Amino acid sequence: MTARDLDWKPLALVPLLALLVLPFVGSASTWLTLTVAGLAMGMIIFIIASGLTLVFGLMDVLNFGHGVFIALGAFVATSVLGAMGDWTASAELWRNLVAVLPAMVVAMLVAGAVGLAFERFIVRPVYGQHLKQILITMGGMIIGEELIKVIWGPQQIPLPLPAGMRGSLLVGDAAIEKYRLIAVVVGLAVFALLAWTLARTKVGLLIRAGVQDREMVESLGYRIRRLFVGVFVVGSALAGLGGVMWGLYQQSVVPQMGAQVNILIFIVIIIGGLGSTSGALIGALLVGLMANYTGFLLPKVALFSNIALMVAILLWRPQGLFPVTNR
Amino acid sequence: MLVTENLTIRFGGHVAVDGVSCSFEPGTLTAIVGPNGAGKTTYFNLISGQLKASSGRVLLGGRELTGLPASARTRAGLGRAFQLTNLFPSLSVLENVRLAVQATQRGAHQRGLNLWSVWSDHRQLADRAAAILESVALLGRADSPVASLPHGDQRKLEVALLMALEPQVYMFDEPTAGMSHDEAPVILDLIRRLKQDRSKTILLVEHKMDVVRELADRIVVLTNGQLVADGEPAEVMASSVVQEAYLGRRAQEAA
Amino acid sequence: MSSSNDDLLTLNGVHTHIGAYHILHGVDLAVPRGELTMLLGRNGAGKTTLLRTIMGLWRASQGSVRFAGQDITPLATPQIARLNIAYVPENMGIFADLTVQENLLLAARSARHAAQMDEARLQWIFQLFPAVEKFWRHPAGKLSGGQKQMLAVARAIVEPRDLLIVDEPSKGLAPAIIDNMIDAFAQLKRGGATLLLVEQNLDFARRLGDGVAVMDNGRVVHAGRMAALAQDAALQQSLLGLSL
Amino acid sequence: QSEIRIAHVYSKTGPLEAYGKQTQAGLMMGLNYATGGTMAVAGKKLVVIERDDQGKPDLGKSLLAAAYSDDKADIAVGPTSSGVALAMLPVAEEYKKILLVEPAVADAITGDKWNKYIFRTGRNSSQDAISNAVATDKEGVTVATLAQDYAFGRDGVKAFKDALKHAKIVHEEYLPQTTTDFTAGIQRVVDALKDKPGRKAIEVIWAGGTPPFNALAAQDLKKRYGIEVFTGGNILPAMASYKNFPGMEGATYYYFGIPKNPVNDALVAMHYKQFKTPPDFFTAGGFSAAMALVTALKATNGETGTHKLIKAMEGMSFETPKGKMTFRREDHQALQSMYHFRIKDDPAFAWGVPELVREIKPDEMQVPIRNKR
Amino acid sequence: MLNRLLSGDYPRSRVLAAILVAIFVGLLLAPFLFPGIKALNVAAKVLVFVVLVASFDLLLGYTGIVSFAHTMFFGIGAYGIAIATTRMGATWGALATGTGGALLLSLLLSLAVGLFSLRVRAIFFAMITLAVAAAFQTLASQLSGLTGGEDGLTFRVPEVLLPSFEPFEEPFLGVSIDGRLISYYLLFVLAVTLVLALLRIVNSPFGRVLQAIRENEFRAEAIGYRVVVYRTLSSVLSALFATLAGCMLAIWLRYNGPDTSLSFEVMMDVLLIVVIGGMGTLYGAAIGAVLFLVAQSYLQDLLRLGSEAAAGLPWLAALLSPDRWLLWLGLLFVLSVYYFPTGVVGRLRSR
Ligand SMILES: Nc1ncnc2c1ncn2[C@@H]1O[C@H](COP(=O)(O)OP(=O)(O)OP(=O)(O)O)[C@@H](O)[C@H]1O
Ligand SMILES: Nc1ncnc2c1ncn2[C@@H]1O[C@H](COP(=O)(O)OP(=O)(O)OP(=O)(O)O)[C@@H](O)[C@H]1O
Ligand SMILES: [Mg+2]
Ligand SMILES: [Mg+2]
Repeated sequence: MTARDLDWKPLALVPLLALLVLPFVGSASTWLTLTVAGLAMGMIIFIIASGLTLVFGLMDVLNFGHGVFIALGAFVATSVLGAMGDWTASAELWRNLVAVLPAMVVAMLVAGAVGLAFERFIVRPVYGQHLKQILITMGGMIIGEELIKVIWGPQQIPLPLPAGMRGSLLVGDAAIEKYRLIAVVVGLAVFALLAWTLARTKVGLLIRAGVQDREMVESLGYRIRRLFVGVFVVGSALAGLGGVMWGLYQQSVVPQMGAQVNILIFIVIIIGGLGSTSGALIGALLVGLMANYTGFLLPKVALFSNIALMVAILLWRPQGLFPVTNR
Repeated sequence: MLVTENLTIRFGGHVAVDGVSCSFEPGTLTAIVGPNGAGKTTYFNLISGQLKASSGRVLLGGRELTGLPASARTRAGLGRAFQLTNLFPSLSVLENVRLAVQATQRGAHQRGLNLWSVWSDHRQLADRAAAILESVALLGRADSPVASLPHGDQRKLEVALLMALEPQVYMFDEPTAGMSHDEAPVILDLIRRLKQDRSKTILLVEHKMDVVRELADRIVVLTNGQLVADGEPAEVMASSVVQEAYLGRRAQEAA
Repeated sequence: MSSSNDDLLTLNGVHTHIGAYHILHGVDLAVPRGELTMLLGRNGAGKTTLLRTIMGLWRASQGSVRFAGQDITPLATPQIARLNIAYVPENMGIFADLTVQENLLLAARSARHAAQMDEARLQWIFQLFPAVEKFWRHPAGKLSGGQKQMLAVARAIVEPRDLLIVDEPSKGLAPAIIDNMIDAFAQLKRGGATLLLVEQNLDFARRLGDGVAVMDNGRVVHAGRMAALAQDAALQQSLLGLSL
Repeated sequence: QSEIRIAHVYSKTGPLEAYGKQTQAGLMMGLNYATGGTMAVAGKKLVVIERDDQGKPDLGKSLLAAAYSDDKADIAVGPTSSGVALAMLPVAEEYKKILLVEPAVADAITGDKWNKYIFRTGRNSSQDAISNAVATDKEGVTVATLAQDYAFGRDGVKAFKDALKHAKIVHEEYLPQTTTDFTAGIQRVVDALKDKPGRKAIEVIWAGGTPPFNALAAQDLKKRYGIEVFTGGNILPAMASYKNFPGMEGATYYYFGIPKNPVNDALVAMHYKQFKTPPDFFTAGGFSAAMALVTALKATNGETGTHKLIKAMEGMSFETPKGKMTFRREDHQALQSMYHFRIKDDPAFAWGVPELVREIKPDEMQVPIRNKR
Repeated sequence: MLNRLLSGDYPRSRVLAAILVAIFVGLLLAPFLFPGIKALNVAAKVLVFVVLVASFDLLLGYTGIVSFAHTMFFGIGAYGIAIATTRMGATWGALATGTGGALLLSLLLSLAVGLFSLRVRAIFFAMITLAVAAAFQTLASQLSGLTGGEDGLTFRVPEVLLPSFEPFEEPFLGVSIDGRLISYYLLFVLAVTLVLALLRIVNSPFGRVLQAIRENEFRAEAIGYRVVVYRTLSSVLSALFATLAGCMLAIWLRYNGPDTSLSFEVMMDVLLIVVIGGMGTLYGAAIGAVLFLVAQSYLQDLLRLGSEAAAGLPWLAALLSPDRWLLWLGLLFVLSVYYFPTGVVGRLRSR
């Protein structure tokens, strides 16, 4: 991505939306609660969608199995955190973090490793063939979900939030959940890392080029296969991280959780413009805000708010907010 | 008669075709030449409807075509072969041509909107398609999928599709690029035969000067989207614009 | 055909199948170091297939390809390219979504970002192919046919390579640009590079070629010096069906 | 015929797999217990045929038909989901065989979709809602409800509302079943309640999915506005989030530590022995269904003629882990006790422990009769 | 005669022809060859899915449009019958009204969706239809007054089609003739007619233009075909056929609910059947539907045998447990994409 003329219009959407609803919400504290919660929710959504910006957005792999890595990360976290009861039960935040960090790392490692196998056996034969990708990754998703049931059982497993991360901070009359603030920090870190890698190195370019003409990239001397494996693994690991964050947010995990978020994250990636990290971030923030605003103002419409948002954005920019590729 | 009036298109700030007014008579072959990126293909795109003009008009036999989609212009008599090969890759060579033949049939019954007859019953279409393949020396590969043809043969098929449309106006965009010297004559013969049928208007974009010199009745020169020269071949080729901008050093040395 | 140590690239009895089709039937070819070899032949003779086989994009089912003394037949395409070979495919292989600059950046293997590309060499390219400079920040897919061809060749020469393999470099180019390209190839050759070009433009071939090989039906049916062929009208007629 | 064939059609797989498995375990334990370990009644062996409806109504329907006809089942038990149950009801009528519904809860099963071949040991939504109303209903309490936006949630709120005598409802909030961010919904509820005088309560009626308890807990409503949260019971993993609400009240269908009777003692003991865990919600239900079956079969002396069975079962009382239940003659719904509880956060348990406040006896709940005979 | 019926589109492989004949005869005689309710249910479902999948193939295989909203039209058909019979009673008039109303709604919706498909690129379109289908399903469960919500609708159909209708005392060839049988043959006749009609459409000049559009939309427009018209027409036709398949389903099940006809799961099944059978050939729909539905229906029984056999190895038994049948179905997804890249039909034809 070159930093040529900055496209500010999509950036302005977020504050614009927030200001637009202010008069309708009425109370400032309610507005603040909704806005902060929505933005933070957007960050969580961004984290779970971030892996997909790479895999679907950049590599053009329609991975319907992406959700299974999210579920996997969450389930690994139940095991890791379950083994560290003392640390999570403590009310001191640093002890909680000491418990959650390894859970994240292990979840990312496991998800990444499984991603490696997934790429090798499921995705590799179908690069460039969307329809087959859908089916084969769907198959992978089902297999993964069933294996989770074999390992952890079919039932819901509680994933209690460490004691120090519970509760809210009060700003005047507005309550802001502590955990959401943590999510903002993690989300920003993921965003910065992704944006930096893609902008500062040739990786992003190579992936996009590889999607268009694999043979040519190889003829230029790049081992595109290895690169794709690497990117897929990173995407899966990010999904694992997203799973930990999402599981902790819901405080319980079920094997179907991956499938449940699938459509949501697809919407975010599409709004963002397939492969744009900033686009995905803005898309996620908009989705988070929109859910809260419509939930408060027009609860009946809330169910369809994501879809309405996506259609509206696509009518404005048929390629998404920040189109990266010409797909 | 094909007429363009003040035809213009902008891409962002860049004007790719800049106010080109020109008319093309039946029975003449007009060569359009100019440096790479001069706007020749874009000019074709504007005429045949692949691109929408920013301003200006396209008229064929007095009929306004400007707002129409490409398919309607084709049906109105504009035929086009593309510079970069553009075919139906997994259909067979014969089916490619047959689809083009079918598109020219009059009435929905014969054309594509017939849902209830069996395609293979329309024998006359297949026969016509075979005859056209014969004329470009491709009949031998009638049943191969297009994707497996060598590049040169794909170029020939590109021309065959245009022939199948039997339009009033033929637009060739570098028809012989990538064709070997013993194959190109087949195509050039075809064009020559078209010329003999005095009722057709032929537009040819070509970089090979020997071909232009041999076939053209008239040469139009585009540079930077603008029409800079128009006239008899010998006269245009000799003009300084063409010498400098287009033919380059070698032509000047030769001169 | 005997191969001497002076040959940078040699092919021995190469057979290639594409799916069920047997395309190359035992190709022998030697490309001498520091020379420009022209590969001629009618449509469907197998020229493109041969180049793709050298690059490892098709696998030879029999025979061997040697480059600088090393057997590269079993290597994967990226490994072959990294032996310092540049390849311009028949369809140009432009990355339509990427800008012209990004297309070149990818071809410049040693540069990690745009600022690290060799400025002097870029200037040289700009001068040969002005369109490359003019559309530097534009998506390459928007270029005209000839401009794409220029970009494809520019990509191959953005860094010095030992061997340059180009499938129909002059296709779709205006005469003035063809002149530039002839100059460029001559300069590269002077700089020590070896070139293997497929051409249909016989004038181009005659002016530039040192050696020549003519293919027909998946075999090399003639190999020799360009100058000799240029003088022998009968040979031209029998091989190419016309005279230069 | 020396066998009695019982078809158990339930969600062996699908979204309710975990629930279905509890029912099956309970059913088998119950049959075992009720037959004194012989698995036979009047010399006839009890054979249980398991069928997996995967939570799909159409599949449940055809499986039940196949069970009655291809597998020659004399009687059927199940299913897990209400949707499947509703699709199955006409099949029982078509084949003129009994379907003992457990644990699907929709009121309509013993309401307007009922036919005379349908019995239900499980509680219905009304029983749930009414018992919860009993737990919440005090003079001067202002209540807002928070429920899922579909038939179950809306029926639940309606039954709850009808049963309230003293407390006042000021707001009904319905959220999509798939809600993940509760901020907006809770904000609306809080806005409706916060300025009201006296005790303020949010009644949560939520089944499956992600319930709003964590979100409610994070908002600290008790401290900020004096708003309390009430809700019904749930399966043990779901009650983990109750730990955040020590003192929360409500009414539950079953919790293994609450009923004191020999049947429950036996169930708990058997369950610990077999699975090393306490029995849960649906285990108790399966066990009750088994008790009902065996009681009925004993009454007919092992005869499986449908009319005989119906006659025996109408008005029949039987022992269950929840004490005595009775099939009401009118609509075949088993009337049963519910338990008013208060949550205690006991570190020894992974879930919030409901402690018994009071057993709500069947005759305290006016469960409406909604079917037409 | 046969040539007319098959629209000149022969199987072009002896094995394929044999399989197709076997499927036809098997379905024709299913009630007599495979006794039992379960088998008949599977056969009826095959009939419904052959039509549904074939209609989807018109869109996907022939026109190259990837849409996830196909089950929406299937659902509309099923709901049409369900709602009409619930409201108007179990009459033939209700069936006709339901079918007609559903067709009309599908026509309008598919027109809208079809026109939208031209505005955005293929992949965006696919994702949008995914979201639209999800929204439609939500809507169906929200409108519980009309649709019965999550619980769906159970309804009756005209007497003649009910199992309780038994015109003859005596069984015929060991099978008693009842309303269920009559309704099976109604489905059979409908399925055969609809598939032959589709076969005609794809082999018409229109069908060829669709294929051209699939291959190269740009060029199809350039040689004179108005792509918008063709694509829209194809969307509409495929939606209408899917609607009819939905009506067939509802008549057979006498039940409909959001999960039964609208769920993403059904969509995935349809996709898989298209791919297993072979895209762009309607015969594939028949073969794929039989393979998949039989596998799906009997997988659990098969696994039960397997896990009993593997009782000695606990982990293997856990994997082979009938409860994990989806695991094996997933594997089927993966393997069928691996081993039948061109589908069964493609495989057989290339031999
Ligand atoms: N869609 C587009 N968007 C932006 N610029 C475009 C687009 N299409 C063409 N151009 C620009 O317009 C100019 C004219 O292109 P065109 O293809 O018409 O050239 P041409 O004369 O056919 O050249 P050639 O001989 O190389 O084929 C080029 O500079 C090209 O970059
Ligand atoms: N993908 C393919 N599948 C089947 N056959 C192919 C395929 N690609 C090429 N061929 C066949 O291989 C033969 C040689 O083709 P090739 O492209 O090498 O010819 P060429 O000499 O480069 O011709 P041209 O000058 O037209 O580019 C041709 O007969 C062609 O039909
Ligand atoms: Mg051009
Ligand atoms: Mg070639």
